[in-house]
Amino acid sequence: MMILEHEAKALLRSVGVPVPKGTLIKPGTRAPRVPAYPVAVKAQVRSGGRGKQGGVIRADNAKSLKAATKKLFATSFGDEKPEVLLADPWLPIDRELYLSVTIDAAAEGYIVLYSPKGGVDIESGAPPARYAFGAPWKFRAHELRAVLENVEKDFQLRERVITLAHRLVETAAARDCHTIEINPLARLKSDTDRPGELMALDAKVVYDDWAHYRNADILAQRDGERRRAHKLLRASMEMGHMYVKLDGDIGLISGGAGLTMGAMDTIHQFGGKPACFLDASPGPTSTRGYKPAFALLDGDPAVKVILVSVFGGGTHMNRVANSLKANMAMRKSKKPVVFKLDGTYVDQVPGIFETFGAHNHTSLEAAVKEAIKLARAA
Amino acid sequence: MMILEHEAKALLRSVGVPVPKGTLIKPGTRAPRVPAYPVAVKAQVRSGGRGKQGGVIRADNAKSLKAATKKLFATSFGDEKPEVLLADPWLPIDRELYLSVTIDAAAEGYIVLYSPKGGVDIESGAPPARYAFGAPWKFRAHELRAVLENVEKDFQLRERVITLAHRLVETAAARDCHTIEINPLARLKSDTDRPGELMALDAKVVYDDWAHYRNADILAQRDGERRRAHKLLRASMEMGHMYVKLDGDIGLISGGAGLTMGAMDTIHQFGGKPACFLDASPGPTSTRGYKPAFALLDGDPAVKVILVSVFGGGTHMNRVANSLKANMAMRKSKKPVVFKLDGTYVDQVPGIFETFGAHNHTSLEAAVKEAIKLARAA
Amino acid sequence: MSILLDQSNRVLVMGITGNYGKFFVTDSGGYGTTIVAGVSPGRGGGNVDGVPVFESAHAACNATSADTAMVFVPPHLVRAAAIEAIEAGCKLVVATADEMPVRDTIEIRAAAKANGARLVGPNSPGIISPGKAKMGFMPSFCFMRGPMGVISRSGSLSYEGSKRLTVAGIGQTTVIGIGGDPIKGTTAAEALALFHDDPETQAVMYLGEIGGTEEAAVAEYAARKDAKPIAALVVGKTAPPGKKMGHAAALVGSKADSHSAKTKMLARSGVHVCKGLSDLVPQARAALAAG
Amino acid sequence: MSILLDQSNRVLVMGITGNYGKFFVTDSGGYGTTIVAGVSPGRGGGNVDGVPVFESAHAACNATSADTAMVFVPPHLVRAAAIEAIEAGCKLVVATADEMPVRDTIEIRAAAKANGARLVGPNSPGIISPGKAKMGFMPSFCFMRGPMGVISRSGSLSYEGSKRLTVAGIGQTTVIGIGGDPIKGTTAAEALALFHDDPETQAVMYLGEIGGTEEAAVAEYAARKDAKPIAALVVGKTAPPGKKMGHAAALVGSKADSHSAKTKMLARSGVHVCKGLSDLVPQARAALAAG
Repeated sequence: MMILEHEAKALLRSVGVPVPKGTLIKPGTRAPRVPAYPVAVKAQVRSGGRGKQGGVIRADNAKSLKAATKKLFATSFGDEKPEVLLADPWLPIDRELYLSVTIDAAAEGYIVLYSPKGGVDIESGAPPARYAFGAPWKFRAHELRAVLENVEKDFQLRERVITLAHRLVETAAARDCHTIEINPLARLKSDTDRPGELMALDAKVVYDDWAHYRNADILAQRDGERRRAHKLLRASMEMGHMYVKLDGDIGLISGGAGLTMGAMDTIHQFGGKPACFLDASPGPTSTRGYKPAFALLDGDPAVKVILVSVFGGGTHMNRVANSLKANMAMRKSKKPVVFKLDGTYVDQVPGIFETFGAHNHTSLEAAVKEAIKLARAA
Repeated sequence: MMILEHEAKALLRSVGVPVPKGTLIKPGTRAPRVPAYPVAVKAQVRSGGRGKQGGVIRADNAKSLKAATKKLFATSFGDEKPEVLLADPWLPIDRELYLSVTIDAAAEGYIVLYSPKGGVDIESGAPPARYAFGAPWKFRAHELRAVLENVEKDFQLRERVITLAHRLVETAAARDCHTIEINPLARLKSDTDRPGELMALDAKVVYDDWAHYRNADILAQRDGERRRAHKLLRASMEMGHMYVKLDGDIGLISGGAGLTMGAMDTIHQFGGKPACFLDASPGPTSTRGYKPAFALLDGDPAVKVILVSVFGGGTHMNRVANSLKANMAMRKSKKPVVFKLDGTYVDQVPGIFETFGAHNHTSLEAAVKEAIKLARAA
Repeated sequence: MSILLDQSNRVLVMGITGNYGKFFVTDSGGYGTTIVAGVSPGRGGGNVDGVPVFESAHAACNATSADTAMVFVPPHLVRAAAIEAIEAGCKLVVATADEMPVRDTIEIRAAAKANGARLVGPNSPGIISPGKAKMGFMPSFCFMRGPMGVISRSGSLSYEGSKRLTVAGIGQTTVIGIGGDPIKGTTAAEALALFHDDPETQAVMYLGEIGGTEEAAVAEYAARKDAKPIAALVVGKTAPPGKKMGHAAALVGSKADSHSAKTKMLARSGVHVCKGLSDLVPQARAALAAG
Repeated sequence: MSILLDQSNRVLVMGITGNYGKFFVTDSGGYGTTIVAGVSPGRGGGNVDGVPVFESAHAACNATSADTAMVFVPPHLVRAAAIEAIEAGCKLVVATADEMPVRDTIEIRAAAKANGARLVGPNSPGIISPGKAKMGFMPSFCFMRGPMGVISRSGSLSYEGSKRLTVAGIGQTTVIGIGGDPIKGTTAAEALALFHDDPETQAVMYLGEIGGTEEAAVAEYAARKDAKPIAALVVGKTAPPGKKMGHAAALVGSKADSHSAKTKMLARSGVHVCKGLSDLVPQARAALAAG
């Protein structure tokens, strides 16, 4: 999960990485105050590309700060409105660099990425230099130095970058981050009080959701995510289901990310539109398991029909069928439901389905066609 | 540096280790409140042996909590008064264990210590089981299991201890702790809401002072230490000097921990009493270097005479002598000063000393005897 | 032939006394997998359906010459169990668990590398060599022995895909679930290298997703002159950018991660790209015919 | 003979262009140390007093066959420089810096172990084999060649102690500063083992402190039947318990750490225990006479 810029900067500050001394501005602040001008007022949102969407405004005085505050709180970035703003001092910058630590499949672990030209257009420039080392304790300053030798000619700056990169690697490992990205990493001008120092002007941290049991920050972020979520979605999240809202009308309850996407694509192939990605793998054999998934889709007026598509290995289909039976009995919604179950003990499914008048499709294509037909009829 | 129990518990909580939900009581609180009784009211001090000194009081109601608060804030533990109290819920405990992670020279790194019998008398019982593994990434659950096999017979508890030990090892490494000790580590009774869970009822964390640049907590602790220190001592601490007050009258300014102790012992051997351990190694060749050391000892009424004993390698004695000359010229105090400089370029010292009428002893014994004589005469 | 797994693997079950462990002994043992030992600290000396239980992987490997481990412990304990098995001498370790922190996988991979072992998973259905042995809970009826290697990033998709192949009469040498996590014990590139060296595998079906760099590795292999024919299905055509689709790795973060970029890249390298699940069998046939 | 260091060591200076590095080239080079190369990233190609400067330890070792490294970089960079030297092939690395986080030392030791190298320090004066070579800033006039090995936890105490020996006519094979940190590159036990195997060392003077477990290792060695005679001074008799006396390791945390416990333990093992600095020479003589 991605955390907000000001949270990411707090993490960096806690491990000794210089970040600007910013001021948080809460919603409803009528007369925001900062210690000095100019400042960069920055919308705190999790979606990327904020800079290009006008999410950063320079304010030179109290009046422009007030205007920027009002404007940013009124703006949506992707599907997100800022919860808070960060007003950072506008610092005199000598150079903008790019530095990140992230995980990489081919590296079997962590990599460091560095570009001597950072900033908003990092993606359009030359790809950053890449140092792969895998396990965090295998990071070697001299190996990174060799990678950067022809990339960053300013050797004093290079040494600072190497030291900082090591810090980020240790932090990513210690705090279970998938990514720590600093862009821009800025070198302060020589006439500042810390000439030549590297400072993180922006920071992006992506936590590893699954490390919640050993990192209270991650747990708190997850709780925050759930708190912000709609009540019906929250129940589904608490089951460990993964949900992404889409703009169609066929509500999809599926198991396993790959097959869920496969079913979404199949719906699309036959001219329908999926209303969601909903991987309801955890807990599907207990009655409780599917309950929040049905509640969520039944409660969504955009959903016209529900397609349950599950292919189970360790998940036994007889138990899934029984769970579905219980759920159908509890449901108040009249939205039609189409089933396509397959996998271990699927031979027992027809017998169970018969007891509540349901039909189990044996092919995904048939189930999808049926769902599309029902959606159009609704 | 050791941090307070409630700070140590906050660190443990941040990495997912269960700790009681305690309440902090600040000095001056007239009517302290806790969510429920009974509670253990605990003086937050850095010195050990608090339990045996009456630093933990059980309170069963508001009245006894108020009395305990008053009493603990009025008590000194070693040379420390509690800055704050921690009132922890008094939990129903099944067993008390001991678990710690610390560094160990023979292990070339970290070790885990475990005893199935924790509590205040841990030192008097059988020595804890010891698992040495060195580098933090070399911790192996199965190796610790083998060490604990004959020590902890309850294998379900053992597995919990192994998982917790790994967490502590990773935390010690990630947060630069010399020691994380949980004593007692308590197993909650089966009639609690978390039966069998292991909880840290007390916690001791010793940070690595030198990791301040990569751990903002350590930096804050160091700043706190300095803030709490007397003004004169603070200046000395800011120079990086290390000072321990002793109960004698011979103020010792020395360089290097070993020779400083050697000089202290020599003073004692000849019947004198050192007033301090003061290792003034950092910065001795600049005039600024010794200034706070002289200010500190000149300002201490217990100090009757100052003995400067330095043996320099990389520290050049001609420069030290010049620095001392400048300091002697600046001093207002009339306390006598005895010198014993030796080391690189010591041959230039007599010439420099001659310019301000100082004498450089060539033997530590002679210098010590002179200092004792002057102290007795003062 | 097959890759990594057949009846000759001597399998140790880490966490054999749990529900998954017990079911595995019945299910995979019944399928033909040679299960020789289990580990469950504190429960050594007993047995599960005749399979002896030991206190440690070391003791188990010493006593039974186990060389392969299946890990069934809760996600936060997988790292410890997998590394224990590797250091006890197991050369193949399969971890199906999801919800594992990536750093743990990185540490297991490091231990595997140091000991010349291989990890498959996590967040994976495991691996099956149809008609020989399986390490995982895949529904056996979906698979049959044959000439096609299958690599899948997703469990349920590997069942659906393999069943379609099986129903169409196309059997599999081995079906390997490389898992949906961003760091994999075995990557697509590594699985391809194994299939490349397996004489019985005539073509490979790759079941991929949006996000990550596995598909680039598949394209790279397919572009080799000596490559075996590859068919591929990439799911997630309808996934919106910037959203994690269940798997941590299934996220379109940049243009290269998208469905269209991946399928174009694969097609350019000569891969038989499926238009969707319905197109899987025709492309598999085309790949086999090209062999 | 001597231990670890003589003129045959080919020394690489990590951080040669700093003030310490430059002074070292003059001072230790003048003493007899064979300094063959230096490293200073960004300044390769130059030289310091004729010693060539390289971009990396790898390049330096390749070009000059350096086998020993002296590290002069700020405390937070010692880990990187020391590990670089070790992985470039240096078998002895001396780090004198204090203020180093213990975890960094642990990581250097792990790298040394993996590469068959040895670290001396940190927070140490270094090592000198009088009349041959020195790695550190010790005042040369305090030392002379002779039969006594010296091990010290403290820099200035090693100067004071060695000078007393030298003035009394007792020379030293090698004086090694093992450092005041809780984790040492070379422990007292390891240094003793080296002196034990050095035919020229007839007896060892150990300069210890309160706190830590080094003195227990000295007692353990001294109790061996084949041990060379040991004299020892333990400072800190007048240090209060529970206070760190400068060195992180010099803290009386339990009874075993105290001066009285340590001196009793050493005496029981047959060590010639000095009553104080003034007693150092007599005990050194006694140890040599016992040899």
